[in-house]
Amino acid sequence: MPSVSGEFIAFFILAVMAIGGAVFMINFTRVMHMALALVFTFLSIAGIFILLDAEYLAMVQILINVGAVSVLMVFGIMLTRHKQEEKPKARPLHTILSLLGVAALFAVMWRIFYTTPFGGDPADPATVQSLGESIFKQHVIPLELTAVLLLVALVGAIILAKREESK
Amino acid sequence: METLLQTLPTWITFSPLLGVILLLFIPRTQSGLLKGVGMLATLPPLALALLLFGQFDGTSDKIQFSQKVDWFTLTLAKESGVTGSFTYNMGIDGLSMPLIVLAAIIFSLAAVASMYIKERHKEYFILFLLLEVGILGVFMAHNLLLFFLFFELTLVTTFFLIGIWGYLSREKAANHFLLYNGIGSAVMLIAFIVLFFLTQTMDFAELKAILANPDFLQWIKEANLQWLLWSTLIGILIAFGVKLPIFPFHSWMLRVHVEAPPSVVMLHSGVMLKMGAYGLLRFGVELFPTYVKEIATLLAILGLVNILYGAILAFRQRDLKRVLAYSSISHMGFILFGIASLNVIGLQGAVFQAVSHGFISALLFFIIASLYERTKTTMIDELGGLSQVMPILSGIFLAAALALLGLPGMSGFISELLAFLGLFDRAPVIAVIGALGLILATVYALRAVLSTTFGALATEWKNVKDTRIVETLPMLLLLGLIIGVGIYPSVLSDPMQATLQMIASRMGG
Amino acid sequence: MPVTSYLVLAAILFCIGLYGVLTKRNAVIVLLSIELMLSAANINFVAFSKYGLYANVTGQVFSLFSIAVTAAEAAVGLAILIALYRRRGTVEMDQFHSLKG
Amino acid sequence: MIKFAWIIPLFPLVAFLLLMIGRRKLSEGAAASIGVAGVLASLSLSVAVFLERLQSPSNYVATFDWLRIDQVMVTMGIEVDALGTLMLLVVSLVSFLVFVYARGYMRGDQRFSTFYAYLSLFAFAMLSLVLSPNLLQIYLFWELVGVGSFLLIGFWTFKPEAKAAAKKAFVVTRIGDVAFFVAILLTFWKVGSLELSQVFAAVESGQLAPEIVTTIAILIFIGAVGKSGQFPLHTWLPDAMEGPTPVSALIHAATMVAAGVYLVARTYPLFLASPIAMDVVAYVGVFTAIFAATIALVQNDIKRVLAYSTVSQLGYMMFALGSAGYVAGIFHLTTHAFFKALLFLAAGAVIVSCQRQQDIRQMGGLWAKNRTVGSLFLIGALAIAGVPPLSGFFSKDAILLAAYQDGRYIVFLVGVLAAFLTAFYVFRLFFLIFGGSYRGKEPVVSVPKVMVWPMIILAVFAVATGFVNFPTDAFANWLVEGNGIVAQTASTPWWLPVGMTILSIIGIAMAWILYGKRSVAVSSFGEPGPLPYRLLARKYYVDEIYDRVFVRSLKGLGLILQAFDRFIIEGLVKGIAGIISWLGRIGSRLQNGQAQSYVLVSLIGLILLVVSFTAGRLLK
Amino acid sequence: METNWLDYDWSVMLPEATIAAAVLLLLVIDMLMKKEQDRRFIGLLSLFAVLAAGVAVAFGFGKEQTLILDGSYLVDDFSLVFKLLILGGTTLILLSALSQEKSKEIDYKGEFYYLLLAATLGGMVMVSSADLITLFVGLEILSIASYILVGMRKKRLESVEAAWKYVVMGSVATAFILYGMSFLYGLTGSTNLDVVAERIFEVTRGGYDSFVYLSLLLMLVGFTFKAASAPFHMWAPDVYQGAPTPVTTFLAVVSKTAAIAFILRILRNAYLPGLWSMGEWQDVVSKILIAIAVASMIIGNVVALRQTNTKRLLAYSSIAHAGYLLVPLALFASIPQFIVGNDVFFGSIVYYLLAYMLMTTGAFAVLTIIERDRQDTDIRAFAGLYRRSPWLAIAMSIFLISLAGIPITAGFFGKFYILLNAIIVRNLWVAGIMMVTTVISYYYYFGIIRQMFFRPPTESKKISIPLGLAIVIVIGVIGTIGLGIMPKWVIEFVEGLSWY
Repeated sequence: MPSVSGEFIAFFILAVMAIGGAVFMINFTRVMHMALALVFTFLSIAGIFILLDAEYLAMVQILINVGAVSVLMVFGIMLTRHKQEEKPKARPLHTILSLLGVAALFAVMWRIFYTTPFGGDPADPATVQSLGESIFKQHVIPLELTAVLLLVALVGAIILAKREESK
Repeated sequence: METLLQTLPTWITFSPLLGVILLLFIPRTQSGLLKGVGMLATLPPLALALLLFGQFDGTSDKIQFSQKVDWFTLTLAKESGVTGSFTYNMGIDGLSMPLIVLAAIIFSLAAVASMYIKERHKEYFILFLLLEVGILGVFMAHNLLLFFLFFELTLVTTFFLIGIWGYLSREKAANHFLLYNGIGSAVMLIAFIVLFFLTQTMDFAELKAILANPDFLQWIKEANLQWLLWSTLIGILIAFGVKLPIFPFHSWMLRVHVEAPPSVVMLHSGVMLKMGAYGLLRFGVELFPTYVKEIATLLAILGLVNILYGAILAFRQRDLKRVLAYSSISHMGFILFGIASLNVIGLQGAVFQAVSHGFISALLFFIIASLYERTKTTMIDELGGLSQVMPILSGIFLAAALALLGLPGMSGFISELLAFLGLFDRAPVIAVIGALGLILATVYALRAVLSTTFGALATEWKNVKDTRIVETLPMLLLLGLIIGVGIYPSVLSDPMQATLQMIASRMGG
Repeated sequence: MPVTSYLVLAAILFCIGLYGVLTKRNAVIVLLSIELMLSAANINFVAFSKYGLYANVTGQVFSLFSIAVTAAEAAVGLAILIALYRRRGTVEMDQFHSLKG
Repeated sequence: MIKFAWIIPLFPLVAFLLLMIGRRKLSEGAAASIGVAGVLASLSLSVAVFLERLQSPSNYVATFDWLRIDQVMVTMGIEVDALGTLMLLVVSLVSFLVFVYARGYMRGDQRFSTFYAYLSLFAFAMLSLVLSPNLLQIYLFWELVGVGSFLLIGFWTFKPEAKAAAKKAFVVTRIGDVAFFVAILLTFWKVGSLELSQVFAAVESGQLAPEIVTTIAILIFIGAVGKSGQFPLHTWLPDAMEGPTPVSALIHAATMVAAGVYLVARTYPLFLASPIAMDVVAYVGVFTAIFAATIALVQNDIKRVLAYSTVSQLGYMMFALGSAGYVAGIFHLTTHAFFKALLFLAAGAVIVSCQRQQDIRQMGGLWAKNRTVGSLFLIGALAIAGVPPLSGFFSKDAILLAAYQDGRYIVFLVGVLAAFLTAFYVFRLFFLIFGGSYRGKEPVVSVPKVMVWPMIILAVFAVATGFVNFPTDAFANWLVEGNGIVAQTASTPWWLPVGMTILSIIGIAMAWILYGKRSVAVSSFGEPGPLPYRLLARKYYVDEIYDRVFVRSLKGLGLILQAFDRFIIEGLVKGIAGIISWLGRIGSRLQNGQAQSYVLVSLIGLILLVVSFTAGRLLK
Repeated sequence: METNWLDYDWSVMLPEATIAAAVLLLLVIDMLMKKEQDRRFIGLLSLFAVLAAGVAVAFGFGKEQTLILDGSYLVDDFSLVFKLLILGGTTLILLSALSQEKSKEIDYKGEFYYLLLAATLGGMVMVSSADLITLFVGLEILSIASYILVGMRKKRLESVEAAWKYVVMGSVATAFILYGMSFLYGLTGSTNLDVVAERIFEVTRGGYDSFVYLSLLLMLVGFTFKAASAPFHMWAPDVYQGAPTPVTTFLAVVSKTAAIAFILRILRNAYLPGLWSMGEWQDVVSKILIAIAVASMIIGNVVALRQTNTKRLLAYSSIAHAGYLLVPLALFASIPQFIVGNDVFFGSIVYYLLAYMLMTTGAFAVLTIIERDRQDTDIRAFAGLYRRSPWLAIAMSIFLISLAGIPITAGFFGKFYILLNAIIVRNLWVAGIMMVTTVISYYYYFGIIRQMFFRPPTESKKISIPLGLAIVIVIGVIGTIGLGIMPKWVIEFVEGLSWY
């Protein structure tokens, strides 16, 4: 057992919260509950980021994933009329097969993680300043391109979601 | 004149294009003019082919009138400077000259036979002339890739010719034709590329030289790439076996012979089957003499199967066209006999059979075409006693049938004689069993011709007119050629003597 | 704390997200599951930027960009879903099968 | 004059071409005259060559290069030797007479000029056959002769039996020709050339192994059997009677069928060199003789009887050659040509007079109505029966003598029995036609003049040719010298000719008793009496056996192969195409429109890739 | 290494800059133009922008390799050639889109053009970058722009449903790629491909090879998705059928070219050096790639036999062509003895991509005309085309024959060149499968030809051919036949380049 340090306990709690949220998202019947479960998971992920000395990133995670995307999805749920609780039309073969597939994928990854120990001594915590420097100096081109990407997404979303007035 | 001779192969191959260009400008409605131009367009290649026949020097076994223009080069490995160069390389030698003349003649006659085509003349003649370019090109190309290009050109044009102007289930026939020959040419392409990889050249002469020189073979033995050469030869045999056709791959050919329009069948049976024979000789025997020597008996057995299988089934058929289709399979068996004999007599017999069967089957299909024109059926039991109503046609039909079964005095006999003579030396037992094929040939040929011309005249054929002069003339020309070559064969056998001697000597025959 | 536990966590979240995409009936939830899969990858990046063989800050930069891209993708995905909902009137995943064969 | 021998065959060829071109325009008279002129020219030239050959007995050979086969130059040309000259004379004479006779017989037929064209073509082929110097050229004209007979048998195209007979004739002779073809292949490789002179030289010098010589000889003999209608391949000759009678007279009596005997004679050194081949020839010959003679006893069609008698007489010639009776064989060939042609032409006259009736049961009492034809028929009958003054006696006697001297006593006895039967059935025929009262319905018609005088000439020859060899053996010596075959000169035992004559007379008498005087009701012999009679009437069921053994099995094999072709090969192709389209159907059904199933399929695809390729690596 | 901004040679990014500027400019112009105004002006501008970028790229040749921000943006012969291909494809698509004008289908005409330009920008970035982050962002721009383009025709249900499927599958693929990249980052700690290559070299020896394979496999899912090859190909038929035809052409040509470049860049630069020397590449990676190539060839050709809709049929044929394109990559280093020469490897891929671009854009252009004339893309819409407009039918036949790989066409020589790859490594199996599937493809390609030539036409009025489409078809025909007869120009051009 790795030395039971405060860090481990924190990690353990956050991990349980994240996985719990994800599992609940899968098993809930009411769509709104699913969305909330996922928000819960995103929050715990932000916590894990903090644990990994990536405070800025945690903030970004909360800001965007929890704040923007989840809210967006809630809007989506609101806009689209759907039966309250979703009666699962049985697709047994499909579910079983997907369960097996996912399980197999996970098994392969699990096998890899545990056969090769990943020895890497923890680096000194990355300061936000070095993060900023790296973004604006080393990766300035991706930054500009992300700007274009967001612009494209913006225009596209407007086009597709706008209600045609000329009906 | 000198430059013409120097570039004769290109002139012959692409002279039909003059006709194509002319046809493009003629409006679609003038079918009479289209037919006229179409037929005349086959004359330039014929004239050039005859000029070639005149100028051809029978004594040398080198490639004559050869023409080499650089096409493109592929670098295989930049560091070691290994490059493979492709050239537009055309030439004629003893093996291809007779086939070129045969092709030119058959094309002109098939153009005349195209008078039975009823609609869309413009497209028909354009495709017809493109097919001629393809076939002439096949016989003259001395670069493997160039050969493949022309080979596939004939494939595509024939697909259209069968598909649009054929009889009832023409599309099925066109599909079968396309798929079978597609597989054949696919195998051939792989074989050619393997050869290119081994020798870095696609030029036939260089290839032949490299494949023969000992240290190359030594290198092959060391790198134990023997299986690669063997698989190339097998690939080539399969590719041209589909075209010939050899026994298991023949069902497509039957469908084409029954469903294609008559003039296309004349071409197909007269000339295109010979591309298979030419390919076997050129790329099988010339490139791999020692390997062919080892599988000669297999070839002989395949030939025997072809002969007997074709003959017995021809005897059973109820449709004249199918009888001729099976008889073509049987006659192709003689070519295999010729090749399997590995000596100059047999090879001569194979080429002779290619030419003579070309004339005979072209004549027979021309006759059937004019017969179908009048009676709208080629079913044997529906026809009978036509000699009382169509004496000229029946007379020529009888003469053609006699040529088919190899009556001496006609070209069929000479080729059979040479083929059997050649094979008798190496495999007497197979030759004797093959001789049974001659008897069977007599049986099915006579059964077919007698049951249509002799016997009681069915009532519905009472007022059937005999052949017009425009039909009888080409028939008589073909018959004249058959008898001419039969009486004086050395006109055809001398020019190819030197080349075949060279090929046979490489095989120690 | 060895990085493997983070990797395992990320793998679990990734597989759950994938399972969600495969089986969930409601299209919005499918989009959410895809978000989950992408953020699982982010965990990996951040974990490697701290405990990786050559730990440096690039991991966090990468995850930053990935969050941006994920957001854009979610937006476009939802926009298309809305357009489809207007056309089809439902968000059931197995109703969208007019193109097949 | 001998140098111009090559022109002889060209006259009929020219006639053939003229007649074929002018087929519509020529009147009957013009057509006949062209045909006859052609044959007459070649007859006169052959006579000239014969006479010149008599004085200076030297063979004349002239050849030109025809086809280069590897190192061997195959040539074409002519060779005129004793046998050749004799055959030239016989063929052109009989052809000339038949041409004239046909003028009357074929009057009124709308394809008159085509008939003469085919006859001239046949004459051309036969004449060039006897002039050929090498095996290949012999084979070439051998087949052309076959084509001539095929065209003439099937001349009346509208008759289905004629069509079948023509096809049968050509196919059966073709079987023999293929054997001859194989012989050519063998000689080419073993001797290195096809020139007969070189072949004979190789045989003498022992260059060929004995079994090779035997196989070549036997193969050539099979070719001769096909053409001359000997035992196994004889079935086509009686059916060939479907053709017009002049055709039967010319081709199936005198010339073509004799070609087989000519061939054996021409390649005689080969046969001499292998005793086995001689035995085969002898036994096949004598068996055919007795076999055909027994069948002829019960035939009711006038031409069928004569056809079987020809087969039997050819058997005689064969077994003469088989027992070293070279001269006897050729002598009988010559005499037989004349008296058999005479018999056939007389039969033709009888048929004409009875309004195309061929069944002898409908004839009778013609002696009174047409004495000339009767007497001509009698001369022919006497000749063939072997009654002394006529040629038949001498030649048959020479054959039996040859058999006796060669030590083949069984063959000799069977030959004697066959001679007796020959006499019996010929005179059965004679008495049924000319004796008793006329049983036919139609009135008897007179016979045109132009048909009679050729018969008279033939009658003269039938009588005269006997004395060519009688007193001085001039014919034998003339025939033999120059080609190295030793003629048998031993004297004939006294009892042979006497015995033979007595035997013939007994035969004639028996025929007279049974048929002449009507002591036994002729009808009793007509219907199918006891088993042996039915056996003979049905020609030993040979045709039926052949049909069942060969034709039906060929059809059956064809059926099996047809089924094989359709089901196995096309079945295979359809199968492969089916599998591919089935895979396609699975693929398109898998594509069911659900995005989630697409992701599932891709996931499974990924897992399969991972597992199959990296299994070994990851789990180690 | 404090290299400040300005001493980099930024002029090298001129092509991308022009396209990005064009996108922004057109966006603004579109906003300013009134609603009903004809948007073709924007189309022409975008065409002009693309041509300008093309010229800029052309000037880039000859200079030696320059890097900006240590690999974040890389200009070498590889990137220039592929950029030319992408820009060429986009030009042809813009030409055919321009003549779409009158049809009322695409309502948001203006946006269509600059979204297309944005997608092209994404493609160009994917091609000329050696930094994982830039590659990823480029990939995402291309994907998101194409999601929107596919869903553009909101009026038609298929278009939106296709867009939805494309988004779902695309996002899953992106997730897999991101996850794979995270492991790659984990192992090597850097996103620059050259650094990654060295580190992988050490790492595979250091016992982490299973991680390397995991990262490769996960990224492979993304590659196969983008190139529409076997395991991840299911989206292609539905999306190709649903999307408007110019967009389908874009997906089939430009996005596939970009995907192939993406695969080449990562596999060849990052993974190959490390794995090959260890002998790992031949046993594992090349076998997986062979499996993918063979699977897509078989699935593409076999299922296409069943199709009756032309667009779906061309979709399956593009899956098959993805298989053909993967063959050289798979066999590149598949035997221990030696690596296939750069020239043959790159030559065959570039030649085939060029040939594929010409024939596919041509075929889709003809399909656009037929679709506009008959409002339905079923094969039977081609019935009797020969009677109605012979030249169109002949052009379509040339494209189909070239797609089928029958001589005197660029398609044939492309296949010949690829077969050469297979046979150099003596792998007759792959060559055999490739030829057998080609023969199977004869059937369905000639199926359309049968419709055009053998069947009687349903209507007899002539088909009007707009200018833009006519230009595209003419370029296609000249290109296909020209390259088929004289492949020398392309080969010499490619061999002249340095593929390091």
